[in-house]
Amino acid sequence: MAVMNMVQAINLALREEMERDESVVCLGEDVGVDGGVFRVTEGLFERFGKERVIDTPLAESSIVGTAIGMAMNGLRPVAEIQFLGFIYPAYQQFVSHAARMRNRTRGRLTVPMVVRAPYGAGVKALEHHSESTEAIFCHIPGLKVVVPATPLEAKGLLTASIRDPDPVIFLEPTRSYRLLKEEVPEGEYVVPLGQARKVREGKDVTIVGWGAMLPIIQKAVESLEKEGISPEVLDMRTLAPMDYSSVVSSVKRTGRCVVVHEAPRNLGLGAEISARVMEGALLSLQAPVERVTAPDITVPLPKGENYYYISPERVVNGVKRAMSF
Amino acid sequence: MAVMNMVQAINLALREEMERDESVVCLGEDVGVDGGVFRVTEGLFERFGKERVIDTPLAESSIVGTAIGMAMNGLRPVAEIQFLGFIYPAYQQFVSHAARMRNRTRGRLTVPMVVRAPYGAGVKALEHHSESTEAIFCHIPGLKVVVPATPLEAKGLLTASIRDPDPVIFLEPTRSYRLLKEEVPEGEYVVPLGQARKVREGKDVTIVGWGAMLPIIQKAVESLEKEGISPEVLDMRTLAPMDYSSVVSSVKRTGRCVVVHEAPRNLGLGAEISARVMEGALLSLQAPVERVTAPDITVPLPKGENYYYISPERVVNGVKRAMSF
Amino acid sequence: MLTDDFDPLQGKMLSILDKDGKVNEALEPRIEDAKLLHAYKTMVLTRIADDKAVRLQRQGRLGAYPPSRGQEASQVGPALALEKGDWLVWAFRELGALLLRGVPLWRLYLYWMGNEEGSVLEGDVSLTPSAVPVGSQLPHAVGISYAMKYRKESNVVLCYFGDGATSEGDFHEGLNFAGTMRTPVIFLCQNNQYAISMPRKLQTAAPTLAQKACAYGFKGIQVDGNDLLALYAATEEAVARARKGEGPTLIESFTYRMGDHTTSDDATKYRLAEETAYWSARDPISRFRVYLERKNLWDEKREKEWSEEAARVVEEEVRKAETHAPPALDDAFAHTFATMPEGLREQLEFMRRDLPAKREG
Amino acid sequence: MLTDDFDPLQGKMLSILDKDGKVNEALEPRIEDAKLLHAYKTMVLTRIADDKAVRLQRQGRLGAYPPSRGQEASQVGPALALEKGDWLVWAFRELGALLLRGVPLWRLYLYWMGNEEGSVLEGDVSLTPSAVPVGSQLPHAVGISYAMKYRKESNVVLCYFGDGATSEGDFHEGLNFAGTMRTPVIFLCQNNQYAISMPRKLQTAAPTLAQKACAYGFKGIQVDGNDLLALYAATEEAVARARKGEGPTLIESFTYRMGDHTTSDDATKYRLAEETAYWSARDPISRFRVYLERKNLWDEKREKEWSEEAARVVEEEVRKAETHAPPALDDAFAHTFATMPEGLREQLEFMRRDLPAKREG
Ligand SMILES: Cc1ncc(C[n+]2csc(CCOP(=O)(O)OP(=O)(O)O)c2C)c(N)n1
Ligand SMILES: Cc1ncc(C[n+]2csc(CCOP(=O)(O)OP(=O)(O)O)c2C)c(N)n1
Ligand SMILES: [Mg+2]
Ligand SMILES: [Mg+2]
Repeated sequence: MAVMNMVQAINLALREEMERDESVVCLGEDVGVDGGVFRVTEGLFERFGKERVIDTPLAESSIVGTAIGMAMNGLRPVAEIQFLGFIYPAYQQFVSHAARMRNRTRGRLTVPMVVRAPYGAGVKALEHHSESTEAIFCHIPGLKVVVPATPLEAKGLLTASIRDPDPVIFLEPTRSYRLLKEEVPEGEYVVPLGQARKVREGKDVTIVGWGAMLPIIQKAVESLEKEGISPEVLDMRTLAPMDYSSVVSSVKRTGRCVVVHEAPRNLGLGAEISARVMEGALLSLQAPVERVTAPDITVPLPKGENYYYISPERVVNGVKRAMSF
Repeated sequence: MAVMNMVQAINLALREEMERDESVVCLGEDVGVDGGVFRVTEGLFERFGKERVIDTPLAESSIVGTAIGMAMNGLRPVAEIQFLGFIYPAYQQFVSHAARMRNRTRGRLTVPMVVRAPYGAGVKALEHHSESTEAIFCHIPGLKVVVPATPLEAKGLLTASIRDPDPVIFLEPTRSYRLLKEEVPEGEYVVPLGQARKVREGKDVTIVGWGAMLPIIQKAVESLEKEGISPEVLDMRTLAPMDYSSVVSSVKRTGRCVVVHEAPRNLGLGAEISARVMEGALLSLQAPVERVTAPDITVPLPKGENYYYISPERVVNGVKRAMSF
Repeated sequence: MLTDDFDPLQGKMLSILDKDGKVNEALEPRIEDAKLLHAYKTMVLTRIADDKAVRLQRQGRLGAYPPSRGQEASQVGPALALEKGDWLVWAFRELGALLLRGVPLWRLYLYWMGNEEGSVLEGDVSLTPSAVPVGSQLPHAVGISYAMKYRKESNVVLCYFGDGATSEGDFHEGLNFAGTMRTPVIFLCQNNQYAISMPRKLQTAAPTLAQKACAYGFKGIQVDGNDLLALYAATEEAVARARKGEGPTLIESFTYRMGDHTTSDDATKYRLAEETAYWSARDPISRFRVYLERKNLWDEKREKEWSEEAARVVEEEVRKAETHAPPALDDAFAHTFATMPEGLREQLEFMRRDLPAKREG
Repeated sequence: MLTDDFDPLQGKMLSILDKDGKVNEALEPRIEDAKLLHAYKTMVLTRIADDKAVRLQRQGRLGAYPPSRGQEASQVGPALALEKGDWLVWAFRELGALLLRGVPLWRLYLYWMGNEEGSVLEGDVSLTPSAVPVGSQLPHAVGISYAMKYRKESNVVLCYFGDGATSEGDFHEGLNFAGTMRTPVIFLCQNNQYAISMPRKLQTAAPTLAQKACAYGFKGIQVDGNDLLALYAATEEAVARARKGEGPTLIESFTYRMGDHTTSDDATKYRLAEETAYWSARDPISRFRVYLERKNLWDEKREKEWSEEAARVVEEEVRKAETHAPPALDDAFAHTFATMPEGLREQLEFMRRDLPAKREG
């Protein structure tokens, strides 16, 4: 088993799925000769050729629209959008087509497509390169949204996404791309979509997060533990359709819940999780669900990013508010 | 004072603002010669000419992008998107430009633009003509979202929106266009943005809605009253930035809250309202916030729309669940 | 090559059958008699079925409907050049093309009546659903054709859209992708002179839509859109090119929408009766009938028989659609994902209880 | 008209100053000496400032940065044809144009250092902020120019974008709107042969980008993008046309990006040294220097003086940027709306308490 970072794990999943299934093709801006701006598709062009690793013109709507057409006609495209902040031109293709092709054809035509995109703040990036707008996809019935937190998870979740019969938006936290290495198996390794992962058992409070929030939550947990607080940590990993029942049953035991995300607070996923927890566990709740999120402002440029992004301290503060309500 | 429906009231607001301020121009598909597919801009072309009432080519991204440019250079464009279901190609222009032009230029360039769009289900429309995707705009910092519930409200809110220094998405519930007539004053009538309207005082439960939900809630209230339940009703009317504090203070008195909307449940505005109520009034809550919403499915074609849209009965059921928790 | 002989940049338009049914023999495509008859009958059926839909809408028996009247050749002609296995990607005003491809009329009525079951199609139909968001289907056509090319199939995609669609970003992106990928796709623009109220000349300052192909490195041609032979000839050439791996073609079918945009529209608000009269004299069906009659393939008697037969078929299909069961609650949920997620199943069960009894079924 | 004499559909490209600085006198534009010198000095300053930015990035003193090297004429030449009150709409690789317009260099450095204050511009600057989402600024240019036309001003908009941008839907929609509205806008495509790793020839199958204008009913012209005189001449003609109310023009500036796409990129992964060498021999600055020297406007001594002066200015601007105060928490919230909504004010106050102390200010 090789030790690898998330970029390598994603690359491995792509390579193995392409080897396993001829109908898997990659497309996007700079995914071919260049190997992707984050090197995620490195080596695939050389291995599988330009018919299967397609450098496309610079046009997101058409990248996604073309992938939809490919998927309707028997391929399993894995499209890359260079950053989540550039996916918006393709939004119509997701909402009006990918999400409802199955429904509109009563199951005759389907869209087994994956659209990958790096996302999230904290890497000192340019404007528009730090967005966390997962909510705008999670709100649309018919779309699946997946975010891996570690290299191993990335491999298993991407493999499942490529094999999934429905459209999956696979968001890769740029901050985690090279943060951590771990053992990732070659060959079959699948993490089923739709199930949260219990990262850590605990009894005082349930901390819910995903993607790049997990290492931050981890740090927070370390200092919380020192103060005698025992948090349970859930990695949601599939953001839509979300495994709300795991959250609810955890909160029923702990009595407290803190959701951590980097998207703006208003209508971020924390809102829905909060609502579901109340609906499912009001009588167990000893404090309102705490939301540790970005404020409702545009992501600042790098020098101001500390005003925006989530730090372990802010998670600790949130947990303490929940504990002392 | 003339008695008019919502279409006429919007038309009046447009006409008066165009007369008051030469910088107000209208643009969009079929808004000129045709007077708009819902007749909302009727007569404006004849009155103000083709420089001010602009029939554009069929291209939503450019309609909104051009309006942004106009607004940056001194005009006050009021763009029409024919249905909310066709606004998605313009999504990038909203998120990456309209919402943050002020922030990105530190206040130097601003986007005092209004984008109007009919929206919502229940008028037996074709596919894609019944969407309620307000959440995808409310989630984005820097955008205002407004929905009028009655002709009078429409006049006052649209006037405020046109005069607002920031971008406003003005959603017009198609179901309410011709549902009801009421007296609407000619001349100055402004309803400030950002404030909920208390439609009805009550003591047992707070029902929160907007737009086309109001008449439905009204019907529900009538039958609830007969059963001795006294609901308070709030019309949120500005959906972003939303007047959450009015909801919280109402729920602090009533102890119960029911949110009604036509968007899918998951990450619809009900989620955020629910979360805010818990954050602000947990100790007053006698039941979880009830969400009476559409299910997480694509809006069905007209013969199936009863499976989707909100009926007074469903609102009554929601209130009763809240009352009997 | 027709695309060379009729360069839109030089103001040329391909026309084979003139408005009175006179054929330009030098350009006349070779089409077997049965196929000619099939095309004609389909055009007549299309008109009758279309008129019926409009009447049904007026009677409240069908929802908003976009009439095809006047565009029958523009719809049937190109589709006539397809083989089995070729895909048809359409917008929403292509009744003739769908009927030619064998889509059951009653399903279409059912769809326009607002019943989801109208979208059910049996068998291996190479057909997308309607694409109401204007222009959004073009990238799909590229992807579908890419898959053909990738698997080295010899099939092609015929993709319809309107003059209004040429203004959308997806038109541009789709054609540009197809040009660089050289996929087997034919872009068929039904320029019916209007996008709702917007006349073609205000839609773009370019003198023709066909010339837009020059931005994508392939050929475009403008064709008399009420001339089935011209449409067939241009499409056949484009199809042959595509099958040979020589990439896409843009065909502008210069036609006219005789009716309203949809039954919710009133075209008299934005166009003059004279204009409609001008086009009336250029009807695609009557001129093709003259052509068939001159070839001794058709006569008054057959005309009468077929119009009666078609009218009968249409009534039967209406009946089938109208007696179809209404959609069930489950069906509204069933096709959101391949497997219904737990949360959605809960919502379905909740809705079953929450809906007023009368509403289900 | 240059646009008639140099029709891209006939494979023609406008060139006035050849790679060795020899001028085609028949086409030489009349530009006053001071303006020529100003252009030259700005190009030199641009190069020095640009190289400095790259070095600063390597030293970790500045964030990811898109170098302009090689495109100085392509940036400065068109902007030279503008008057005060004309707007400049840009993408992100237009340092030369910004410096010519008088944007303080230290503000630009500050912006690339990731400080929001870098976006502050004093006075009545007719300038949009950078538009990172490729192609998205084109509709803005249309709207800005529409407002000019509406108010009957004689100003114009010059809108820059790259070869990659021509594939985006917004390019198409923007040009099409401008064509139908006939607004005073010049679309200036800096075709630097690459969009990150994507070579121009894979971006579109059209032989030139300039010919895409033919899809929108106005003229396009391809210009040697390393030839300041050609760029000036083509833009001047387009500006004059726009001021007269004759609508837009598309100019393709055929140039080359000598550096990496950004400092995060490694261009050697996708292009050959020979290619870069070929373009090196066509440097826009050195050939313009020869031209000035032949006109006796420039010499070795002045060159030395100006490069020293420019280097000094650049260091000073870097210092100004580096000593600028970091942004304050309040500033991150202040410009979300004209008036801060109550809820946002609460968040600001909350963040003030919630942020670890070291993080503020
Ligand atoms: C993206 C989008 N915008 C607006 C509409 C509303 N709309 C429906 S049809 C139509 C005009 C289409 O014109 P054209 O492409 O010429 O096709 P035609 O209706 O003439 O067949 C419009 C604006 C839509 N369906 N989709
Ligand atoms: C909509 C969008 N998609 C992708 C990107 C990522 N990206 C940044 S620059 C670039 C290439 C731009 O190429 P071109 O337009 O030729 O300009 P150049 O960089 O060559 O100056 C890409 C793909 C982006 N910024 N915006
Ligand atoms: Mg049309
Ligand atoms: Mg480039």
